[in-house]
Amino acid sequence: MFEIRFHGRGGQGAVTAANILAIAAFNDGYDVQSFPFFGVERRGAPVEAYTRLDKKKIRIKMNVYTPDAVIVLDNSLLSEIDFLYGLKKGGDLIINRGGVEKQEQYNGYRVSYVDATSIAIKNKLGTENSPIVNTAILGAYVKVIKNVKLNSILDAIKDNVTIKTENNLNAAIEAFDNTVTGVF
Amino acid sequence: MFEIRFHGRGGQGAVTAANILAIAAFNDGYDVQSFPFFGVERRGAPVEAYTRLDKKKIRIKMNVYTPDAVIVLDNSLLSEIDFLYGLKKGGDLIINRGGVEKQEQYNGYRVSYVDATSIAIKNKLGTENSPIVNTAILGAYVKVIKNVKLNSILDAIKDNVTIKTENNLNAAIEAFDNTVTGVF
Amino acid sequence: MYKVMKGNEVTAYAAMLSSVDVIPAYPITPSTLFPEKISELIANGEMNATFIPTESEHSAISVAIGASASGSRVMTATASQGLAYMHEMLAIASGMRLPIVMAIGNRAISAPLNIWNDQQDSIDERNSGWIQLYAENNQEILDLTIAAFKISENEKVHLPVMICMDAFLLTHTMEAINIPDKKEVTDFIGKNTTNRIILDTEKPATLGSFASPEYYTEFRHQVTVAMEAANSVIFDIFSDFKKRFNRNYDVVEPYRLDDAELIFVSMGAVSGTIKDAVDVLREQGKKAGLLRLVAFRPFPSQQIKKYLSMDVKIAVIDRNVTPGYDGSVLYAELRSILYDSDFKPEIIDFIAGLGGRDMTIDDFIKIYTLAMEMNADSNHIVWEQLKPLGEDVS
Amino acid sequence: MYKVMKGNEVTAYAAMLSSVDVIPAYPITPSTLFPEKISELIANGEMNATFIPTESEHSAISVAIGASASGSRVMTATASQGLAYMHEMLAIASGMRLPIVMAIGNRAISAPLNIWNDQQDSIDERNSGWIQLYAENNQEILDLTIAAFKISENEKVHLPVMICMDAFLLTHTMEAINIPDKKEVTDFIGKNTTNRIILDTEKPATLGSFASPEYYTEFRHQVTVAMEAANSVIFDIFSDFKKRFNRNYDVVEPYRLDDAELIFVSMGAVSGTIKDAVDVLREQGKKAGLLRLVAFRPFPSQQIKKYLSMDVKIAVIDRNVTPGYDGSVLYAELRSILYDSDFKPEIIDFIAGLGGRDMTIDDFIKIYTLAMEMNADSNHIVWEQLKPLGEDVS
Amino acid sequence: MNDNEYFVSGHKACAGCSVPILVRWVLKIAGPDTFVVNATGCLEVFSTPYPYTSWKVPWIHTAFENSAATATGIDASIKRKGLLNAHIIVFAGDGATSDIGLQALSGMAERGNDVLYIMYDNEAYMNTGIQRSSATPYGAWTTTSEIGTENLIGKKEKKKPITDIMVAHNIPYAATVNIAFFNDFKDKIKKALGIKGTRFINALAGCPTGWKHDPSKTVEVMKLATRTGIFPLYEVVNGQMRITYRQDPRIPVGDYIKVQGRFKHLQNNHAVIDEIQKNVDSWWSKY
Amino acid sequence: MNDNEYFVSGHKACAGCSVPILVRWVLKIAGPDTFVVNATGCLEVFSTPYPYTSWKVPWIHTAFENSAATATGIDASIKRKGLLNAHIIVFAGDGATSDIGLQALSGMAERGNDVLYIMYDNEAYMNTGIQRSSATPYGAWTTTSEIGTENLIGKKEKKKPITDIMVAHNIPYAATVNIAFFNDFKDKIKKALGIKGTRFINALAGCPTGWKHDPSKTVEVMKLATRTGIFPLYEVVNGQMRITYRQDPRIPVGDYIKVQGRFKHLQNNHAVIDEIQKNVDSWWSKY
Amino acid sequence: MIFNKGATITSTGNSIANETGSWRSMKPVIDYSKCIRCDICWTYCPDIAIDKVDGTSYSAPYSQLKKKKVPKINYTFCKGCGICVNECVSKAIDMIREEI
Amino acid sequence: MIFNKGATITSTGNSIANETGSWRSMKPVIDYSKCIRCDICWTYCPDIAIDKVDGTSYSAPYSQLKKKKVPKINYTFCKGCGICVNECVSKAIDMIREEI
Ligand SMILES: Cc1ncc(C[n+]2csc(CCOP(=O)(O)OP(=O)(O)O)c2C)c(N)n1
Ligand SMILES: Cc1ncc(C[n+]2csc(CCOP(=O)(O)OP(=O)(O)O)c2C)c(N)n1
Ligand code: SF4
Ligand code: SF4
Ligand code: SF4
Ligand code: SF4
Ligand code: SF4
Ligand code: SF4
Ligand SMILES: [Mg+2]
Ligand SMILES: [Mg+2]
Repeated sequence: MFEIRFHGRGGQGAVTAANILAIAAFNDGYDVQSFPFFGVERRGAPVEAYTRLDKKKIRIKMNVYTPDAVIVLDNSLLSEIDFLYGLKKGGDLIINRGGVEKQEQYNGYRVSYVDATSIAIKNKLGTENSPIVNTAILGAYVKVIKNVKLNSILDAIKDNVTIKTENNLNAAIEAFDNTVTGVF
Repeated sequence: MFEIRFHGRGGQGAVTAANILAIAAFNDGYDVQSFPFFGVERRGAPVEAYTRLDKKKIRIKMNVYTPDAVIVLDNSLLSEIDFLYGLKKGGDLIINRGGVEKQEQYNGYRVSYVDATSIAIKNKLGTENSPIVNTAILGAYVKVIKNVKLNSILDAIKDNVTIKTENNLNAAIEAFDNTVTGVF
Repeated sequence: MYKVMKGNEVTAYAAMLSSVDVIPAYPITPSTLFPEKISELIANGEMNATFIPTESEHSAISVAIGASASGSRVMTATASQGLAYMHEMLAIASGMRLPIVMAIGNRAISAPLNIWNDQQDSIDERNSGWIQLYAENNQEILDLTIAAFKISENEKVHLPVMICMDAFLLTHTMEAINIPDKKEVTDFIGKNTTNRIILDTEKPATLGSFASPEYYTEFRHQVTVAMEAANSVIFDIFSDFKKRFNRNYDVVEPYRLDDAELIFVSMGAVSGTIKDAVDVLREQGKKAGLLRLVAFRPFPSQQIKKYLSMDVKIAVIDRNVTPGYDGSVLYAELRSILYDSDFKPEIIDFIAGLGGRDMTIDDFIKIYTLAMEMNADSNHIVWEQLKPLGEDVS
Repeated sequence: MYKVMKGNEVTAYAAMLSSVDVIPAYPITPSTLFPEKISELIANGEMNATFIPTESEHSAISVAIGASASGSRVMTATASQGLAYMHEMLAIASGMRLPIVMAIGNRAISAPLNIWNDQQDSIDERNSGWIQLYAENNQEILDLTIAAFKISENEKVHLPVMICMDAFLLTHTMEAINIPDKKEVTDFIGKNTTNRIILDTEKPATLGSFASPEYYTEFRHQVTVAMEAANSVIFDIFSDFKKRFNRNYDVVEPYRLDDAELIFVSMGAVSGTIKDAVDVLREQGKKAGLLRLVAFRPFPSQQIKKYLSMDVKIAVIDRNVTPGYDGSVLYAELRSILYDSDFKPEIIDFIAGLGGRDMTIDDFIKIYTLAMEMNADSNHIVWEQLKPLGEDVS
Repeated sequence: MNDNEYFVSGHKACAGCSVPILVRWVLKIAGPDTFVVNATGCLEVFSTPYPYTSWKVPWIHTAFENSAATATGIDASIKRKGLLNAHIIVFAGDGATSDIGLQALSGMAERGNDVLYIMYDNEAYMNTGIQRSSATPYGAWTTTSEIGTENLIGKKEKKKPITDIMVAHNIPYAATVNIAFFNDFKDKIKKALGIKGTRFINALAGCPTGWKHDPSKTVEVMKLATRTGIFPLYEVVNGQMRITYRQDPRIPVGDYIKVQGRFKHLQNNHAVIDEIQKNVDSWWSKY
Repeated sequence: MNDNEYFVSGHKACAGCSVPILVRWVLKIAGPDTFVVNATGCLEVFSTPYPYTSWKVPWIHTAFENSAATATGIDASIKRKGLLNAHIIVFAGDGATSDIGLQALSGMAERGNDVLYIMYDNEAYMNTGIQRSSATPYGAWTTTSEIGTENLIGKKEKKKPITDIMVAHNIPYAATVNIAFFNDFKDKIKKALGIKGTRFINALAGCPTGWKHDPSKTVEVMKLATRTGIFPLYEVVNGQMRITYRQDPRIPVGDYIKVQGRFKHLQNNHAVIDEIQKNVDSWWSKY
Repeated sequence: MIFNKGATITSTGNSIANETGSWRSMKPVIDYSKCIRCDICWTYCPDIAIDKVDGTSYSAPYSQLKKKKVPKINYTFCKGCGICVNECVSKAIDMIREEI
Repeated sequence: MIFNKGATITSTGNSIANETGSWRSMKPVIDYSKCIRCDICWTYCPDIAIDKVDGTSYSAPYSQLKKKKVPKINYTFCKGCGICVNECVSKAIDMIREEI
């Protein structure tokens, strides 16, 4: 089983990202689950969403405690929340951020960066103040983690994102092309 | 245990009669119960009410099936309902009626008559069309059955009948004096 | 002082004696005499309380909650559909730990509509976090109601209480009751707001916050703990009551249980009839007895186990139905608590007395006979008074 | 066709596939996705139904009753306070013998307010005369909902049905489900008004009369009989379902019960987690198994007895509370039905997963260990996830 | 008007009850293509004790507070079957309407369901034994507005203006009717039946038991209610209010009060009677 | 006005929510001698997640539909303690007021309890995710009035005129307020607090999340609501209605509609916009 | 006894089996020689206990009324409320005490 | 953890422990040289995240404003909604991207 945790802010599309990833993975032959953190937080507040993939039937219905990957959609969250909590040693961390940085606390994880914000703004997704970065971040996901195909992500976006579909597809592809992974 | 069933019409005061009898009997040292037939019948419809007296504690909570006495407050009911139902052999039947009559079906009961209607009208209780005969009938009850004292009835009326108290007392006394019992 | 009164009037008297402050109520047969009598007592100057006839039962209980939360002593009364309409607010009242006393005139529930007596209405609220006490006669209505205020306001408890009385059999039946002096009652119950956090501008507090998964379990558990505590609090308060008023109560009442071969288990008014039936049976040499539950919540498991610790037959008189489960509530709850006890009485469920169908001494004698004839293979769930089913007409 | 969907959307899809006519609903977390999706499906022309957003749940269920009584196929959805607010009308719907299907997003009840998952809301309606089926995953939500229409419209049953799904764990979780063709579903369910007396100007009838003591008992009994009949009707309908859709259901689901030494008993979504826990335990050589109740009303007593007829330990997972009674509902109901069985498994109640407190594989492994360590003297009612109680602050 | 009867004898209303008169005539006007929803209350109880019914049209009762919602369900249901011209009529008491059923009624009005809602206004909870409702008039005795040394007046709040409240909902038709003014009554029922959407009618319903007068006086007392101006007859069509009956000069309210036992305590309380007269006069001064 | 704050930071309202602004100022005006009753809804949820509270006055929440009844209980209770001058203020959403809580409110108005009832009107069930309420305006998208090929309009029913409905109850004070018109708002709250009996205030409550506009625009959009005449400001004192703000000429309603995502589908639907304009004009033509 | 599923009643109008005439203690009697066939009594009878029957064989104050239908009290249902007596414009109905 | 009976909260106003500033991704900054101390931002801040502080040490467009209290944003709570920016009549507040 592979578990992914998304961090974003209410209204930014983290939940949709988790859902699209699940749909794409299902089309790639996985059994899947996706769900938001069931809170009463409101727009602007930090939120979480999760995706589970497995080659066998997923039966458990419980929170994600030890994700294999953590994805941060909004870099302003980095100083606010404990986004590394529970991330498996050797797990993936994908951060929406222009430019890379060396951080002590990331030791032991594989860290990737993508400037999803710029990509979203460029593709006119959301507004400049609140860009919607979820499709871009999924491009980064498949680039880094590879258990889901880029094409499956693109198909899932096509089927489920009804507004600015083209822009979203472009954003995913651009992000795929511009994600940097490594030990910094 | 001594059980009495009152027959009247909704609004005529049969329930009050049962209650006043209970109060009087309690003051005479009985344990008592009184209750109406628990129906949804409306004003004008035939109704029943019951009183139970006993020298020991009354614990049962059930309908009265085999009364020791039956009291009919409205003689227009005689042709309408089966007022003799369950009356114990040798039991008392008290009928509000001017004049006596021989009736086959009363065989085996002790029958008494009182013209409670005239007494009530004379004492200005209720209207001519719907006289309130319950206090008069209680006068007849104590005359015939004697397990409750006339004075106790009068006291109970005094304590519980707040309008036209004097008239009601007179009605009870007059009825007491004018009840005829016997085999006709 | 003795007075001959209807059960429902007694509840109003109990409110007066207990110095209730606020009385919201909505009419429903057979509880309506309560607000009527309250209205009369206040109109006559015999009672000093604020009576609020509301526009529904949902609002009646909500007014009660608001008044209790702000420190008033509160009582209301309802039945059947009215209680059902309050349903949502019942667990809110208990979850907020508010002392409220409510008189229930036990009546059948719709559909079909029926205004007569059974105990489905309050039994259906057995999970609501309310203490439930069932009266057998009018004197008990008075005494249990007075005690209920003291119980619900006890710091270890702080839960609302239902005083359940059978429709008509008690609510509309006149009986003589012994009425204590108001001063004695005041001394007995004591003060209301001790150790309670209430709405108060001097000491502002937030009441009725919401609890996330991190906190919720513990609040539910606290209600459970309070219910357990209620068991012994009730015992103490009944002892105190006995000392002051010389009438004795317990959470269960045993009647002629010595060497009983068949024990009836019941709640409420029919217990009186059963007592007479037991006497009749005993006279015939038949060893019958009765265990009456006064408290149904908290369920007096320990006391029941004590009295039923023998290999007898038990005839449960269940005045309620659980469609889709094996046997009605009292039966099932008895069986469950005795599941792992050392003895194993044979328990038979007699579902009867529904929607006002009268239960007589003869019924109980018949039940005795039926039960004694049964063996392990018999159907132990018996609809005692069932008529043959007719065909659908069209 | 497969689709990845949230459980609550699935209920809306099921309504569409089942050709529901009238859909009254009122929003409440976590059921709100149902009316939202219905609104969307209708707006997009994917569904032809009358959607009625009401002003309250009491009215939503009343609209459902009116529509069902006049011959429409009806569905609604609610949860927690909404279900509680409907309470009065639930027994009316069943007493009037109306087929209605309602999706419940199982959520804790107030007070304190909590929007998360446990099963108190529907369990508190266990006496309501509604059939209750609990889904483990989204596929089951779809399948059970479709089957529910057929069950409730069956002439021997004619009772309303709740499809219960755990808040968030199912309602808001996306899973892939296999969606049958609408035509297949139509063929499967059949017609709605067969042998039902409905409001009809051609054939006028009086619905919802009141029944005096002379009649009431028998109508209550009829509901009980219909519930009993539902047991075998459900069996037949599940068989039919299997034939047509090739997915298998029963009123209970056994999982690795062979030589089990400890059997979990549960309902709903956590059962999936328990299955994984059972696998882990089995790998460690620990003989655990699971018996999941799909039907809670009618209570599948016979099937339970069949599967539990051994001297095992049973760990009941109770996601509800009964303040003032010994143990929560599933525990008590299991004990009661096993009271006079030949075997006597040791039953332990684990009260947990309240108000959204997450239950993990580790929790169930811990429960296994706790249960296996217990002896007859242990306290068999365990609040598994309780935090230490703090002091009142002032 | 239909010659047939759709509400028949053998019902258990009190002798002299006005409600059966109202119901019988509404149904004769509406005819057999009519669904009736009935709230819990006197009418429901006296007309459908199982296994007897006085109704010859499809009729349903579900609960006390939800008649409008039940009617909504029927409206949705019959519309789907293409029954576009059948009538749906709710009969509900003042308690079932002004108090416990107001929310459901308001919801229905917002949705605009095609339902004629008739509140029969006997001005108290009669079925449970004459408790005050919000429709009970100021000064009336009821069993929950008892008279005594501390309450010489009876009900202290004014009658809730339910028709105005429904007019404020912007429904297409609202009216008051009184069977004692038979032609006015008939005309309004007919007109209301001819309109789509939610229509509301407040029908005064004399109740000898609760108002405490001789059963034979029911219609007479009801006539006084309107002739004194206490129960004005009007209709509001799409917001346009029109008085449909004027008594000139109006009979003093005292004449209405003195014939009813529920106002007995006011008989010599001129201050209160004057107050009631003033309120009536002030209402009329606007029209 | 009080210098202290009785509603404090750290609440969890969406960024840009107008509700905390309203509440804060009402309490500053009312002062510490105030009891607050809060219906379930956004305000309740964002201000009292255990163990935190943003309130510094006694505050209670019991359920969604019964705030008025809860307030009645408090009124009765504090009166008995002799607290005759404390304020009782209900804050309840439009759903909690116009829909599920209407009956309790109506009951309280009939009883005449001394309560200031403030409906914060964000025009939908926001707490549960933007479902339509009866207060949702005609034409608005919500999650239960979805737009699609079969519904180009959104909500098809008009906004329930709750203030009119409360006026029809003959309460002593009813008004509409909009914090974007701050002095008018302050004056009305003060006036309402000075009156006894049941007072009702409909307070427009901009909601960026549900109305779908940028959080920074909340006050601006609210201003437009009144300047277009869609949300008129008035008060009704003992039945006397008075407009308290007039924009002359009124801004076209299209300007209000176009800044909100909930009306996006109407942007080019001139027929509907014209209809809305007509309705607004017709309302104003009466005053 | 018949217990229809859900307590539905399909024999609509069967309440005529309840002979509510038994409720009556006074009895209205029409004096046809005064009756002007105005139908008021028929309109207002709460018990639908006044039928309209062929009037030819009844006396009438004016001969032209002879052809009109006359009100006939159905004592099976008449509860004796007296509304007809009170409302009759011609004072054509009397209330008399029920015979026993 | 403290579980007050019935989930009551007696430490009123304790929500100030929730530092909602973490919700912010953009940050308002006041240019005091433009600020005319009109209090509008303070009035309309939904998060009560604008304090009024002694103004003497702040620049001001007109010297007579110096004595007035100035608005000061409390970033502990400011969620960055931008209402203050939008409503400020003097355009004295700017929204800038949060530093990380
Ligand atoms: C929820 C609920 N509360 C109370 C009742 C009891 N009840 C039945 S009818 C009635 C009074 C009805 O009054 P109204 O609507 O005015 O009709 P009326 O009896 O006067 O005809 C009451 C209080 C009920 N059936 N259901
Ligand atoms: C009986 C009941 N039904 C439904 C709910 C769910 N619920 C809670 S808040 C809410 C919406 C509140 O809407 P509104 O009153 O307008 O306040 P807002 O959320 O918009 O502030 C709903 C539907 C509930 N808590 N209780
Ligand atoms: S109480 Fe009044 S309304 Fe009810 S049946 Fe009797 S007269 Fe009619
Ligand atoms: S949803 Fe709207 S009303 Fe609710 S907190 Fe957010 S902005 Fe405020
Ligand atoms: S007395 Fe009453 S019931 Fe009898 S006929 Fe006349 S109006 Fe009808
Ligand atoms: S009211 Fe009198 S005059 Fe008219 S029809 Fe009847 S009996 Fe004849
Ligand atoms: S709104 Fe602008 S000018 Fe006014 S006080 Fe605030 S910053 Fe200064
Ligand atoms: S941005 Fe919003 S929260 Fe921050 S100070 Fe300005 S108004 Fe307040
Ligand atoms: Mg009424
Ligand atoms: Mg809202």
